Amino acid sequence: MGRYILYRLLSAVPVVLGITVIVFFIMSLIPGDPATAILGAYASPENVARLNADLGLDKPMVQRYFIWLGNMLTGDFGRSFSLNRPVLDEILERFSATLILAGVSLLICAVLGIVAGVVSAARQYGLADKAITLAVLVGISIPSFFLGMLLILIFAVQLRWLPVSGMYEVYGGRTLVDLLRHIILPATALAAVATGVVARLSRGAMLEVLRQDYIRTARAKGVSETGVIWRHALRAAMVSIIPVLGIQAGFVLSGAVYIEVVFQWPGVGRMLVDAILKRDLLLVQGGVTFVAACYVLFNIIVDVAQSLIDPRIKA
Amino acid sequence: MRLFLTLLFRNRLAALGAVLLLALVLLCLVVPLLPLADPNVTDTPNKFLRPFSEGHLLGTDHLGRDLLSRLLWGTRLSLAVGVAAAAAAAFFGTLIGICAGYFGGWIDNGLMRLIDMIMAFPYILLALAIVAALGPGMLNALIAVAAVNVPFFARNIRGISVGLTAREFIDAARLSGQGHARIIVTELLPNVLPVIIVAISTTIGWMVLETAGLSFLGLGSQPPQADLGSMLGEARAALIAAPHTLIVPGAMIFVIVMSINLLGDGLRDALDPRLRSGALARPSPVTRIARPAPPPAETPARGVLDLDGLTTRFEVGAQVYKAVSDVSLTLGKGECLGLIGESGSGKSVTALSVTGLVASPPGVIAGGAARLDGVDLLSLPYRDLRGLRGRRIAYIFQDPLSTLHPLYRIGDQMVEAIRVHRKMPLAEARARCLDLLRTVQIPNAESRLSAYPHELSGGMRQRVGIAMALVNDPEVIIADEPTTALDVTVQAQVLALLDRLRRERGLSILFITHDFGVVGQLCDRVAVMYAGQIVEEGPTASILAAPAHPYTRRLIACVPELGGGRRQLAAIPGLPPAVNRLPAGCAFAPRCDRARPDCQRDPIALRVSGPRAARCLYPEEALS
Amino acid sequence: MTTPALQVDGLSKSFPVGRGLLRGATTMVHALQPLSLEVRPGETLGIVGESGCGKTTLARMLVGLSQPSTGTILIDGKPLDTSDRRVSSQQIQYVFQDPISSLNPRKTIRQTMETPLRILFGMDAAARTARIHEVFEAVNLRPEFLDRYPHEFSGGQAQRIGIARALLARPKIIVLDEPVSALDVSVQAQVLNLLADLKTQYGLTYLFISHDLAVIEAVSDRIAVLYFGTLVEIGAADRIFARPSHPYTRLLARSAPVVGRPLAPQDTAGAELPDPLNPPPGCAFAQRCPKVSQLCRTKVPQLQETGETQRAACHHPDQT
Amino acid sequence: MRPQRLTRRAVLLSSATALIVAATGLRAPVLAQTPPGVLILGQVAEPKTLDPQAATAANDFRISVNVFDGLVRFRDGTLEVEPALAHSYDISGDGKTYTFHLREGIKFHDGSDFNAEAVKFTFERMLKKDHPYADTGPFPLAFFFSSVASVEAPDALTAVFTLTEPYAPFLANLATPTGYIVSPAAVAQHGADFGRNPSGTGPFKFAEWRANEMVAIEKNPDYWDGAPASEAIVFRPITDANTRTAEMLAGGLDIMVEVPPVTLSQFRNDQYTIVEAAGAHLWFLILNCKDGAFADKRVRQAANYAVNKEALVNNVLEGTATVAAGPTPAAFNWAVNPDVTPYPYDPEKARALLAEAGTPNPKITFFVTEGGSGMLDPVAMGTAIQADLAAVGFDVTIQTYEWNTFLDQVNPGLSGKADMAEMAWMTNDPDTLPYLALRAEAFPDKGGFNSGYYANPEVDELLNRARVSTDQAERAELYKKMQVIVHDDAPWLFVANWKQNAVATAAVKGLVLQPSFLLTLKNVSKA
Repeated sequence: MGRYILYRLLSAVPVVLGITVIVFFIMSLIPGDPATAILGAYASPENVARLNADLGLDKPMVQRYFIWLGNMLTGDFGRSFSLNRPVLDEILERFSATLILAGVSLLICAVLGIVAGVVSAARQYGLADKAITLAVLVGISIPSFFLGMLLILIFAVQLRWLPVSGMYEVYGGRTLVDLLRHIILPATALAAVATGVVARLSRGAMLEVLRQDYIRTARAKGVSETGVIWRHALRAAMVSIIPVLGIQAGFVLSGAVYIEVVFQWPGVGRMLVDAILKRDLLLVQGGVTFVAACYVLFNIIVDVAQSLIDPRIKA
Repeated sequence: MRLFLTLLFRNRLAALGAVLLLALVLLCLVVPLLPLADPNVTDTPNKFLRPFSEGHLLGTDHLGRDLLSRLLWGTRLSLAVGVAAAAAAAFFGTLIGICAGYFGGWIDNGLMRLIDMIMAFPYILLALAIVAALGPGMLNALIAVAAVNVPFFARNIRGISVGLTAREFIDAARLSGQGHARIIVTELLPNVLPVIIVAISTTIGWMVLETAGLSFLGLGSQPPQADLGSMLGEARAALIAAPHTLIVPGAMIFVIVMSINLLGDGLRDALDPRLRSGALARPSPVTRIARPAPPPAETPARGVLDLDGLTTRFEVGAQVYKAVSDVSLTLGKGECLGLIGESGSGKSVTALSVTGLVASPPGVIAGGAARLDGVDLLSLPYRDLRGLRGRRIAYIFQDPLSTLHPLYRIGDQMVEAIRVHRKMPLAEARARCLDLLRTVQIPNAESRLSAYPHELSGGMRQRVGIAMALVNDPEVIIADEPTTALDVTVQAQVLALLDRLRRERGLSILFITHDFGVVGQLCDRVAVMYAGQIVEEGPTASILAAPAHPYTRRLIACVPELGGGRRQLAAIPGLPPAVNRLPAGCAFAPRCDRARPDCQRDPIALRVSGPRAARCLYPEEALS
Repeated sequence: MTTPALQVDGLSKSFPVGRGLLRGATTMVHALQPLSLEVRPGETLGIVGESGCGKTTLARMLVGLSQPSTGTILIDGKPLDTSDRRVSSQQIQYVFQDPISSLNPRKTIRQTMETPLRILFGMDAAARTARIHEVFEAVNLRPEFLDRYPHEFSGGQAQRIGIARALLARPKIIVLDEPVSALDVSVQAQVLNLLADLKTQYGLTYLFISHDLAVIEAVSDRIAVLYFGTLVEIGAADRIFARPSHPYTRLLARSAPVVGRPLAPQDTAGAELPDPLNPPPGCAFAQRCPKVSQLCRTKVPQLQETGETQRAACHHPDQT
Repeated sequence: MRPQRLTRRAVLLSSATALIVAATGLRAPVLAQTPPGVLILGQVAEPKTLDPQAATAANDFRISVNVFDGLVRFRDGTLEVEPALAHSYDISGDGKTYTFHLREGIKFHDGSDFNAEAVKFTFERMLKKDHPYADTGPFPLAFFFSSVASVEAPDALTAVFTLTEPYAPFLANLATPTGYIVSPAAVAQHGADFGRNPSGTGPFKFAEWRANEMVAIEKNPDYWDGAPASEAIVFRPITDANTRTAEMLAGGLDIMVEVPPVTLSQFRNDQYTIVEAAGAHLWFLILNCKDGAFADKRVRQAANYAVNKEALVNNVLEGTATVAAGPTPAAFNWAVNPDVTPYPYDPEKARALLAEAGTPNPKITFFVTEGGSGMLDPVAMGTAIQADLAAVGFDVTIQTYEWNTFLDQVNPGLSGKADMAEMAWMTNDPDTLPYLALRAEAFPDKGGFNSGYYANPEVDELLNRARVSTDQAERAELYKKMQVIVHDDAPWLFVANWKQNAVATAAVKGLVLQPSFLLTLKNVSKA
């Protein structure tokens, strides 16, 4: 197992490196440069050239990439010119915020989605199934940013139950309760689509599994229906649900961009949008590398979880 | 095609989706002809008019433009872009996926690593970067959205292509001289196409959402052109002051995506062959029982297990498959009764019907009784029936690889079989299981307890299956083709084991098989099934020596027997009848060389004569 | 002596397993040990063995669906060149085990049947139709079946279609890979009889692969027994099971269920095959063999004459 | 079955706990009022740096203006300069030497003394490449002071600036954050991170910066100009205007700046006060005078007549702007020519001019940005302008660009790409905008911002003379003449002067906005 994880980690390295190359390439295609972004209306070609030289951006792209790569391998992600601070500091701070948001959303989506899917399958064509199917349909059909705005309008502005934005109160302790109050709305908005997808898939996977011979064996042994569904069928269905959770993790990480904008969540997604708009190459580069590494890591975790739950998969 | 549409519209929600979507598409097509206000004419003094204002059915936006007109034009554009993006993503994704799946090896590896990279890149950022590089505009947004969705198609299609490539018809195509390109296009693609269609139909909605997202971030259509996303984005600032400008496009996106999703689900289901047979319905814990006249719940017992006119059907749509018709059998204490027949003869369904294990839907027990010591199992409440399953009647199934739970250890599965019926300390239960594994001659039984089914060989798995059936000391064991999947040397061992166990423990075994050799070696009595009915029954030796029913005789004759040497076999012409179209009278008559006209007239009764019985008007030899 | 219709010399197949990178050198698994045999024109050679014995691997190499690791295949004394299907398809053809799976579910039977005629022989439409009708008649199928899809057929009918497809190119040799194991017994007899008729009619040579001893005995002239990728015994069909030389053949013959023979375990040591990743140094059957000696555990036995027509790979064969 | 079941239960249990905790939180009395004496202010973005020389954005200035002081400052409510850290100053006759006499006894927040060496340090750090702390930059707006040849500190309380040539806007530039004085000791201590640990002489001391959450500054009780009214101010960055509005409505903010025009109506009640101030801002369209339809002056004038600017400022901008008359914003009251009035909305006249020019339906490519400093609501405005122009016969195609790309397209010149582009400038001297964007010497290829290639030798002459004059009356006269000519030549389509706005809860007292766009909060308090 340890060897397998090491193998997977090593083979993830070229993927992450490849991504950094792609980012570098795409960013170099984007018109505009950081100097323009900094200077704003004062960005005459002359001022821009001067500032670019100050920023060390007058070197050829390939050379800059290797400088960046070399520095990154020693843990130096460079300094963001749009934020005027080390990229790594900024990313580490923001990344935890994104991970908390994405993590809670993923938890909601996993727990709620799977339970809904299982109940739906167990009560196929029953009232619960229809209600869940409908809710799922609404969940996957509504744009997350739209849902987010509606949630703010209803629960924060009208009802004043929950705060509008941010992660903690500006004043006062950064308590868990405070965090939870702030995270409910954005996590709900972010989890909606993923929960729907997971619920649909879980339902399908359960129905598929419930037709299997070993379920008949369980029944022939006299196992109760609860045992059949939650112990025998769900365990087997997890084999096809877990990879989808992995894919949804990617979507949730990505979708966090909208939600972070709408809810002013101090996460890495919003930072990256700003960074792209400001041509802050080093920040984009560092941020995407982190997000990609996180995604790759999560997929490794998914695969390991998969092999733990399914002994047939050799790890 | 008709079947397809029927299936599609049988699903009412899918029909609703299709109708909604069709209405939207039609509406979009006729938009230029409708008497709508110009969507781009501003009238700033009349901005944010509420819905149902004069001249503006849905009100106006922040520049006083007519919302209804913008909504319809916007829907038109958004839908078109969604469809185009889905098509583009499908095309490139399929290309990559099929190539990776078909060629495998390093091509597969390389392509999939590339796809991994794209997937690890947060898709919104990728889209954002693409649009930033190409400049804003609907076309570029389309390219970006299509690009980030290529991996979805590529991965899906690759998975299916890998499976298809391993199928024998691809080998056959290679043997017929087709090149790679031709195989991909003419052999693989037609089989992948339904999947692509389903994937497209389920992703269009997603594409509409994503394009809207990009437009929402200001990277979509160019003003003043309306699309749903940019309408949302423009209205965002007015969320509080004039929510209708936001809700109108938001609701439209919702309706579009929902109707596409509904239709997509419907399409997926209609294209899934398993659904036609209702195979994706959840099987209930007990077979549905619909006996017009329930038999008495308890009668004096003839044997341990008495089947009394048992009738089981499969109802698929309007078709009724009479899998088991009026089967009566008696299994005596300590007896081994063989139930023999070809596939589709109803022997397995008979076995499963005994404790209501036939999957339902589509299975229905339509008549008869299955009595254990005189008590009708099918009249029992579910709790009581469950209490009997595995405790007094245990099953051994055909393929232990699929009938043992693949994800639980052998020991755990055996322990569970004990502990669902009685409280027993874990250690004691494990000890008992270990004991049984030794009884069925599993070497290293201790370590096998913590093995997973796939780690054992076929023979070992079937021994586990037997041990598991024995954990609660059942009175009756129903063995459903327990050796069919095994190699011949292993089969011999398992049969010997079963024979020994039944003699040592006084088990009553209902042994289902298609092999006369096996029956001849193991069973005291045998019943032969054909088209859901018992056609002959009696002591094994006597039947093998002198079969009464022509089917029995000819079945025995057409099976080659070892030591017979090289020879012409006495084949039975024709095929067994489909059980949803059973002929009147004898089901074997059309293939029978002794058939006379009256054979095909009325149902034929089982004629009992001493220990033997046969369902034939003109038996091979008169039963004594 | 006539040139053998098919001659196989030292044919073997091995493939690497395990992921490279961290696992160091990859291990080779030998699916088939070097094997030599001859099939005379017009003969039916039965190949029998249990699952994992390498019989399908052998078949796939013979028709060029996979490349041998070592060894040569000669047909009528000429090396088989499967890269030119125009030639090789007229030499050797293949009938698949699963008749339905070997037909493309989205193509009509006509489309499936026409492909090889068009691609390999460039026949025009009329010639193709004529040829297809001809073979359909030979396998007792009605021409109207041509426009149906595979799922509309029963297993027996589909297997007739598979046989018809193999006949299209007028091959001399047909490799039949478990052609009846997916069929019910009553249908199985029909197909076996059809195969026998076709053989006489077209002067075919069969390589008939099966796990069913009775079936193989009923159709074959000679029978080769495979165990764990090795040819352990070969001999005349009417003698090999009656008087086996190799203990494994004996075990097989005794295990087949025969009415009236009492049930008794033939070997109690467990019927496990050796681990392919860790093959035993000597005879693969040693651990199950009642006659095992120290020699068997260390040295691989070679095929040797054990009777007039029989040869077995055993250090302690029974003479027939 | 054993361990796995346990973990699954554990997961279920923990998630259930989480939900319960969440639900409890939900029921807790919500939305603590902001603490007394502390003002919470909704900003438009996370500040980039609080180093006044390194900052470029108005958003950053809103904080640094309260932490730092300049030698001079703009008098309350005007764009006229008055002494600040210098109690007085002298200008040499040739306009090339400025001598500042500094106040005594002022200390930076870090405890070090404010003196002439600090002034010298501040400017040399920004201007001299070989300065030991030059690497704490970059200093993008250093060109404001490019005419400074040297800064000398003859004694602790005297600072002397020598310019290479007379430069009229020099004093005004000193009053902007780029000219604020930083603590040399703090720069030495923090180096490049000075921007996150600023130390100045202002009414508030920097207290804390939680990235992406807030920047807090607290009262400097020893402030030389009297202690501020509030204990502390917290700046919350809320990028999304909509979220900012929602937060204000939900009670999470005391003050919010840059209120989106469409949401203003939500605040027009007695719970809130809306403050506004006309600023030195001009929102205009650059017209391409070199090639295309706008090379013809009549077509440019026609466009000016065709656009209903009243409707734009009142309806699209909800009254947050006034109609612009010419190239100089009204906020420069001393330099504005009252005789220059906005082009009236006159579609007929526009059509007539187009007909006269022989191009009744000119094809126009219109660059629109999606946002950007001072651009107000550029897409809505662009769309409305497009509709107005279309109404008189122009055939306008909009191309939108995100701000940086937009600048990258527009600043190098419109030739060959577009006929018209949105632009907005916020300046603090009437010299800046026309000098940088209307002279022939300021064509893009010469390092200027005259992206529409307007060239009028008379205008060039007037601007050159105004720049070197140190007599405000003379300068005013020159600018007024320039305005008449530029108004008639119409190289731009003059649209609006923004009145910046802010909303505060009714409890907030003393909030005043300045035409300089600098948000001084010293006298603001919360009841």
